Amino acid sequence: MKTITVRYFAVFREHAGLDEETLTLDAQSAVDVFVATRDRHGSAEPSGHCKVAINDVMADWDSPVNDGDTVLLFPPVAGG
Amino acid sequence: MKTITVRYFAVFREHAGLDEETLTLDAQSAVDVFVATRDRHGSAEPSGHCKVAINDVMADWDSPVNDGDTVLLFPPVAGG
Amino acid sequence: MISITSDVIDPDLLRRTLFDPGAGAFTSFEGWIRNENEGHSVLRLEYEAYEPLALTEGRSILTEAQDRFPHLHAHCVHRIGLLEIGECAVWVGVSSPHRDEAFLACRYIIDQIKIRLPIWKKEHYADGHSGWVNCERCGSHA
Amino acid sequence: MISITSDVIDPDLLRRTLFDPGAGAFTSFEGWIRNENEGHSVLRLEYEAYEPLALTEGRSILTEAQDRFPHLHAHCVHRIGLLEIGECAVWVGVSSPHRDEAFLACRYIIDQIKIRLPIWKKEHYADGHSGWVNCERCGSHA
Repeated sequence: MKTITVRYFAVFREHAGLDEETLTLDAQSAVDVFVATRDRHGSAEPSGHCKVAINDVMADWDSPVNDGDTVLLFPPVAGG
Repeated sequence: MKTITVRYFAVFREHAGLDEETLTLDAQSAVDVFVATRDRHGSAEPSGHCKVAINDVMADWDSPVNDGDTVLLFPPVAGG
Repeated sequence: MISITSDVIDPDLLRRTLFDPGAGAFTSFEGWIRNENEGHSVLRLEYEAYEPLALTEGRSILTEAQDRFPHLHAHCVHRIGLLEIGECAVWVGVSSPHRDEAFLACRYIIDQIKIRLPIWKKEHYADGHSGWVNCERCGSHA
Repeated sequence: MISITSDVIDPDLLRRTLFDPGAGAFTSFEGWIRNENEGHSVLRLEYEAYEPLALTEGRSILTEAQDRFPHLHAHCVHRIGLLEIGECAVWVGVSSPHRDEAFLACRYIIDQIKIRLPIWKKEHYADGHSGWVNCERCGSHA
């Protein structure tokens, strides 16, 4: 089990009802964190259109997560 | 023979040494006026890259010219 | 250079930062808040950015453009916060010796900004509802 | 709208004429006087236009763009007279609901303006010589 801080943005923050939380998870990669928080907060967004960063660096869904990491979950972006 | 007023622009004006002149020519179409003035003022510019207007309306080189017309001779344009 | 700001964007000030005696062409793009999206009447928009990564990603995009088009100067500013109809949400400007590269680079930068920067917008509708806008590639094109 | 002027071009004033609550995209092009052309060091440029036909032809170009891209607003101003390095010789701005049309229309307008308007420029070089610039299609691209 790993202690992961998860940060939510935009619609994910509204679904979660909070900016961030620290979870203890059995997660190997970023997508495991995504799925665990989706189940937890009832979001239906597929990961395909979303992005993820680990410790403020853009990452892939199969990037490994380590104990103590901060995982940032970005819903589909819409700048401009 | 037709009386044609010819107006020169940019490099054509410099070649002719004047803004406009009224000539009596045996000209059927705009290109005849072009060739006559080119011979007269020693310009070497081919008509292909140039444009012509008759009485302030853009015309083709084979557009007919009539007695009393004003023919405007435009060297290659370079706006912008 | 890229920046994120909650202040009104000043295009005239920004274009001056791109002056260069060797530049013959300047192009700019501005994204304006419009009063309609996909059939909904929009009153205003709310932009949110995750600034640290929006800036990192924005700098990467500008560097990519400059690698592709030599002698290019490029600058981008993105608004955040609450914006009213007609306001400028994003400004992209480039200058370069010739216009081919200026148009291509400006288009490249705004396209990449819209799909890569962690920025989100929430539309507030005339009917009282509001909704987060999906990304470009998922649906509507702005 | 198109105009020919010997006054300094004010881009900020011009872009405001294109505001429209339904416009989500704005693009502009500016042609700046640069200090070099085909290996020659340029000090300044002198523009000459035959205004009656430059305006007629310019209006035709803007109408063609608006016919092709609905909901387009477009505006163009061309300077004449003596211009120094860095000055804006031509400004083209368009606004439209989406950016695809804005980029395409802006590019269409400046391309057509450069090849169709009866406007000529004379370069004054650092070596004291001067010369009329040949049209785009005949040689150099600006």
